[in-house]
Amino acid sequence: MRTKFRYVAAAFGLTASLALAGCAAAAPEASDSIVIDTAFTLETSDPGRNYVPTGYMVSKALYETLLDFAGSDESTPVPGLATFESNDDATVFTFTLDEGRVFSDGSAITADDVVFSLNRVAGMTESKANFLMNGITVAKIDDMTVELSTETPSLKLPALMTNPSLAILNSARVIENGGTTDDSDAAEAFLNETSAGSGPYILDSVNFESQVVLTENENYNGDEDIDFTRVVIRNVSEAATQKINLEGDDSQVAVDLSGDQVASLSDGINVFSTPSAQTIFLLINQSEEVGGVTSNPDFANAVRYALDYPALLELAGAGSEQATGVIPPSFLGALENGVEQDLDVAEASLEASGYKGESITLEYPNDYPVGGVSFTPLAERIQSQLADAGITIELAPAPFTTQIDSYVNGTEGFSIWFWGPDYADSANFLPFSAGQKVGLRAGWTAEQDTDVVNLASAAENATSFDERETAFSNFAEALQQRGPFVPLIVPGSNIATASYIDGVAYNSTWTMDIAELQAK
Amino acid sequence: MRTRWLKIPAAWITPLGVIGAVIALAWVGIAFTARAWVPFDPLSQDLPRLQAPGIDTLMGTDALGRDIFSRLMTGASVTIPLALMLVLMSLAVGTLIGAIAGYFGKWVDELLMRLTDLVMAFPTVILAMVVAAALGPSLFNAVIAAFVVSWPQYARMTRSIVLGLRTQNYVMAGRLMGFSPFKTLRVDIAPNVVGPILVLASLDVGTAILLLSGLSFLGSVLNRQRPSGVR
Amino acid sequence: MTELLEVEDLVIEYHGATVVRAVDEVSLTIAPGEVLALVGESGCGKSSLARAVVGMEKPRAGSVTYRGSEVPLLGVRRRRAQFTSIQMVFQDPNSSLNPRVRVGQQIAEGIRAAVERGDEGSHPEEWLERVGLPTDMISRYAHELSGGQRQRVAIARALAARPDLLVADEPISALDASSQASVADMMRKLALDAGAGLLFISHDLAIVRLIADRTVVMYRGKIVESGVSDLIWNDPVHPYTRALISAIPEPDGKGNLPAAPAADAPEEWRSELPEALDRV
Amino acid sequence: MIDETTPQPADAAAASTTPVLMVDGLTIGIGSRKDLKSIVKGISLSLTPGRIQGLAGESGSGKTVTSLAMLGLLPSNAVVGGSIRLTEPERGDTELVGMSHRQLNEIRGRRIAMIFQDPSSSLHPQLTVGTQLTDHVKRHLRMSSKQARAHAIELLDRVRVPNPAEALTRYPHQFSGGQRQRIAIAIALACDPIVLLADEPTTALDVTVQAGILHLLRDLADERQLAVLLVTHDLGVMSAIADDIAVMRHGEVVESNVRREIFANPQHAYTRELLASLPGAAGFEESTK
Amino acid sequence: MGNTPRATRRYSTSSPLVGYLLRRLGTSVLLLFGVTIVTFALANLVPGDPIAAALGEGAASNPATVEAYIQERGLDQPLPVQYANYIGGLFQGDMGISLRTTQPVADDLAKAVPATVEIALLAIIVSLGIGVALGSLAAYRRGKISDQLVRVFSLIGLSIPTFWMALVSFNFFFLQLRIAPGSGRLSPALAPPPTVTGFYTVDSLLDGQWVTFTDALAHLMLPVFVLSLFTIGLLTRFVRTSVLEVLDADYVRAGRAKGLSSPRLLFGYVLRGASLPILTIVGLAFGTLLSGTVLVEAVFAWPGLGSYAYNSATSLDLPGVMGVGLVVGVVYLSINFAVDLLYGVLDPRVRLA
Repeated sequence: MRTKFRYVAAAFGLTASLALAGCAAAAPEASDSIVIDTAFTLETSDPGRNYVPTGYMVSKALYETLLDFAGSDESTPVPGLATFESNDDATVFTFTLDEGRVFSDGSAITADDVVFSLNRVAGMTESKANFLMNGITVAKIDDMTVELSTETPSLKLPALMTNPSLAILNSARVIENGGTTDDSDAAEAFLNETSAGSGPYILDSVNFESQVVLTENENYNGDEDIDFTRVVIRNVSEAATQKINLEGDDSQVAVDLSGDQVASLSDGINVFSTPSAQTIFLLINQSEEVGGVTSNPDFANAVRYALDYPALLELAGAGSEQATGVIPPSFLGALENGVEQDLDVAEASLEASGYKGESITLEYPNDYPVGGVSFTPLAERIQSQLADAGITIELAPAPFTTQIDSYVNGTEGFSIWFWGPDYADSANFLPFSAGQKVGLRAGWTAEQDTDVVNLASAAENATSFDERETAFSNFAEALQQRGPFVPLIVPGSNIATASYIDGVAYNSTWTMDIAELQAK
Repeated sequence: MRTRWLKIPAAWITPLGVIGAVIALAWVGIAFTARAWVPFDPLSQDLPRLQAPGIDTLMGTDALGRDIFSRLMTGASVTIPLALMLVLMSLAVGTLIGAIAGYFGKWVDELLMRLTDLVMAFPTVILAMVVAAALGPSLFNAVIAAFVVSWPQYARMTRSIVLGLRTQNYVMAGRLMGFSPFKTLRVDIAPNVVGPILVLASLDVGTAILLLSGLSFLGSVLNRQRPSGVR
Repeated sequence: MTELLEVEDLVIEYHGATVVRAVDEVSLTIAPGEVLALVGESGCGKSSLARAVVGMEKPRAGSVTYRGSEVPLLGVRRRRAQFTSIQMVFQDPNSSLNPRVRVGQQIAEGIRAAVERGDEGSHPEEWLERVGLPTDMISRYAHELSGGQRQRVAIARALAARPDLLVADEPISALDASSQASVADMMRKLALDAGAGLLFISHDLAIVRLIADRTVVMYRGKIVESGVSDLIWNDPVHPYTRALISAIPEPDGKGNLPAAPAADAPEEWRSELPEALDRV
Repeated sequence: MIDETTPQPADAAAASTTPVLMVDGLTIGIGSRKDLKSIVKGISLSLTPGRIQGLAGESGSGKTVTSLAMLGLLPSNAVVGGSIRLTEPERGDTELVGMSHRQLNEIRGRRIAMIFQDPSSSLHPQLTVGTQLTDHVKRHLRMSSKQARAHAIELLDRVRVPNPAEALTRYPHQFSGGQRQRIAIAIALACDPIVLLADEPTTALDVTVQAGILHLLRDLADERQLAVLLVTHDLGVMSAIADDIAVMRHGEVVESNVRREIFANPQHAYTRELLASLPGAAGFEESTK
Repeated sequence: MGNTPRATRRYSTSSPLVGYLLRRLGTSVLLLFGVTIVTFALANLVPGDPIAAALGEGAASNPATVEAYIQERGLDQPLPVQYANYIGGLFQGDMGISLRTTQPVADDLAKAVPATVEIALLAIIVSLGIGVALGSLAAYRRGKISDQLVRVFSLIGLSIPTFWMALVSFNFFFLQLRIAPGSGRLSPALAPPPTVTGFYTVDSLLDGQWVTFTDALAHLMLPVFVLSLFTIGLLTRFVRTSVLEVLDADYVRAGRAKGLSSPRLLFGYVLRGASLPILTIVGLAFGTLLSGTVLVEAVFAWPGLGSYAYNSATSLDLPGVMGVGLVVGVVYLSINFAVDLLYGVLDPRVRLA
């Protein structure tokens, strides 16, 4: 009984102290530090192994790459640690390092570091970023010059070199800590503790489930002039929580707000809305076995013209745009205008397709919003729009992990999916071609449309910028007219910040460059 | 008088109990009639999106421009029967297992009770997730997931009641008169289990609705962390 | 005359953290039409013995024989018809009746058992009448009856099965004082009318001596004294029996305090006196 | 080893003095205001130091409720009328009906103590005997733990619980039924009350044990000049130790007199009926064997 | 022998306690084994390709990476072999590498479990305090207005959707009233204390960091509040029933007849008498708290077991799912065991040995 009393007393005591602690909890503030809330995807802070968004954001701040993009313009790579020249065939690229640049420990950046860093990624087959170096040979010319060569024309290579996975590491330190250029590399543990790069920040601490802390790199001698010397990147998986944290000034940047959430933000919050590089599209299978009536190209056309795109866009909110084609805006070859609803065309096409009112199943992953767009309302609206056009749709949602299986195996007749680039280059969209990876998922074989196959090949092998742009436009045009895909929405990327912060620029790979954040 | 256990015990007739019964009945009524009187077609997407509650739209509109009040009322006709179904399923399976375990005892009891222990030792979230992942997070699948975790409580309760009943004098008296095991279960045990189990079940309907909404919530509300690499 | 029931060297043990020997090598017999009383303090093993007689308790050793065949354990399985002529009345009237079944139906189950054994049928009303209850009680439920009425119904049910052996385990201790004696008396009469043997278990010697032909006194699992009831009551020889009888307060209004043993039970109560057994 | 029977003519136990507890026109109803069920319908009793007042009757006659009313232990939906007055030479009269909880707590256990029917349920199974014997002593008599413990050992010794010091550390289930009731009596007497209410104190016990408890009660009533209310349905018990007897039926006292008169010369039909139902009573034996 | 003691325990070893503990341990190990088998089977029954989901489009089209991935995790082995390997690893403390986080599952759990246990423990303590107080109040005033109010409150606690409550209270206490801190376990300006127990509050005290302690405690406040609402409702309801039952017991009446003070009667007699059923429900509630915190953890960005379980399950991260299954199983069994031991402490009648 006495024990009991003590127990209860302790409970009340704790409750009371909780309340007191709550009153005392005014988080210490420092104007030169900043907190970024984002839903983590973070597996490692070894840039060579990283392949996920939050990891890219971190790598981008800690390391530098040979080339870079300026602001949110992802059409043309600009010099980073190096400048480059290519031969006319677009097969040999010569990179010349800037003079005087140093790593965070003060040592100079040389061609050896570049060769080691790139070969390390090329050698680590277990790294998810390994494929970036497929078909690229690295050779040191002199201490400040490196030559990258490919078998076939590869105008996408400069864009590849902006990818933070191909960051330049301090080879001496990494080798010291187990780094090699093959599968025996054991430097990950070291790089999860310490950064070995030349970026404006160094790694202070990392916890893959909760937060990453970056501090200023005292030895940094690049172009960026950072305002915030301490950066905390926190894992806040709920966008609603990110919003409240930002409004309550517990954080200064929120990365994952949806269009609707941005619209209801309180005053004094800056919002930077840009179309992302994701494209949400409808897949209409061209294989009779898989899709039945959907395999008739007229059916795809009927769907294409039956949809009311602006009404769909309504669901995506700020920053989003109608997808004009499989290539999103800001990428080379993106089309100016998308498809417009034309119910007459839709009706005629539907008539021609032989559709007899049967119910068609629309599959989609329902636990996986893309750019703040949940697929369930989107699917419901598509269902309602197609119903108006005389097409009966039955919704069949499934979790992402389950749904992706049938998507990859090409067994979906009619589904909603999305595509984002692995690196900032339009070559990322060639898999939509007939006979290519995504094309095949829609049962679209090379034989079915040799024209498109040729267009894709022309874009792939172009050796000049202009030639390349035209080829991509033609490819996108062809897909818009007769491809088995109906691009719907390019969701917006909404980065919201405290009012005194500026310099937010969205990038499709690293989301934003932390070093560019400025205090007004 | 024949079905004595259906008579409402006087102890239940409290202000709270009456209010509860009225609310429960009202919801059942709504569930069956909502389609006839809700102000808007719950499926129509014609209203402006994300309206605040107002005169026209009592609870506002959702992201697709549908009237939330109409959807809520018609939604009851889906959720309430499903919750009832869940409770009935758990009740049927749990009671059967518990009665067998309690009545036959010995290794049968040991085996069945370890089985319920296994289910109870199993993390509910994981089970629900796995079922949802395997079958898709529809409300019906939530029922299946919830069923898997909710039958053991009935099994446990039934078992403890049956264990208690098994040694009751009237059960012994029946056996002394040559009742078959089936007759003992039917005459002496089952009617005395029904009462408490129904009370548990009636309390459980509310929990079931909450559990179902929680489970179907998980898929729709939470932003799952993206699997690596898919961007 | 062959014995109806023969209990021979019966041992019953309970195995828990320690082993408790509730009945320790007890032998007794009951003849048809005989009333045998089993008395003793609570915990002396009389209930265990009664339960073993009907097969509710598994003997550790020894045997219980009814009409020449071993009484089977009362398991989940259906009891063979030849043993449904053993019936029992329990101590607690509250758990003796099924709360969900009408009184009449419960008595009818007893009648059914008798019919299945080949005995003649009867009506529940008859039995209610015999135990002194109004016949309109057949449509009642147990919770509508008083404790005494419930116990009468339980007796009616057991008798309706036309038992040849009726085991009554403290059937009157839960009743009001004023009806204890009359119910005990009624049980004796009804059992004798049916020609059945009655094993009557009680801690109340005062009542037992009035209805039992023979009395068996148990102490700590053993029989310490047995024989004709009047003999034991008027001339007890075992120290325990003596203490038991002299501890009964006489309701004579004289203000005499009964003799009280010391706080601890004396060792001599455990002594075995051969001359105290089977007194005739 | 049987105690020498000391035929105690209870009548001579103590000179009858003035009553310490007077019950006058007590009525008790239980239920809601609209549906009040009358349990006790105006009874009067008086308890005198050194005397045992018996209260007999069937279950449901209202005798237990009467004893609970004296301590204010009835459920909150009970309505009590009439008067229960405690008279003490040095304190004067105290009316117990309608008394506040706080005031009642000063009376309970201190002036009026109670023992219940079944010691295995009236002792807290999770508390040691020592705790249950000392907690109210510390409160009422302002004793230190050490004093209370010594006092408790003394009490246990008095009620003849073996090894009192060791018994304090044990739990109720480690004692036999008779010893538990002795402990309960010790608890009741710990604060030296003037009135003891005993509600069927021996009903749950074996006869041999009952005899010992009866002796103890009688002795304590005499030596401490306790006014005892003995509630029982057992006329044998009543005959053994009660000095005065009141017979209750349906909430009313139908007959009240000194013991001898009740047994020898019952006035009320119900009393006669009760006596006739006794085994061994005249007229009973013929009908049986 | 009115009530015949049921012979249930059979062992007659020299020390019943040792025998009991051994048997208990045995069944626990078997149960855990069962949990792993069921988890493994279930997770493998789910259609879906964890490799495609984990690697992403780019890497999944790179055969070298896919091959290396499969090799490293032994995914090419037949399922029984994979299971055997897993169990083999378990005995060496190796719970495998999470497919999702690419970290050892044991390391992940070592961070996630204390985070959740810290909330759950505090929530259970708070709920116990409040639940016992309200439940006792309601029982003492059965049928009165205060009883009805308490019961309505408990019903509300039981029926409020946790996710909604979490968001609303976060918005209200943090954003509107400014008395609660933001999400997470600590303010971003503070560094976590050195890990000893994994509880930030305890670790910061051990390290003498008072500011970190108050900050950690402040961050616990809201999640604990939200989580407690349900358990308070549950406990209140239960305490009320148990206390009502005990209030009718003879020993409480006897305590009252002794003139004990009300607190003494409540704490010493009534609550002690009701402690066993309350203990049982507290054990159950604690188990639920541990595995049922996913929604609260999501809202408060709490890196705990609930989020970990959710993310593992939705990304078909088999080692992660297995790890969570094991941990929850172990916790469930330990709680059951602790409850049984406490039974012995609270009730001398069931005390063993």
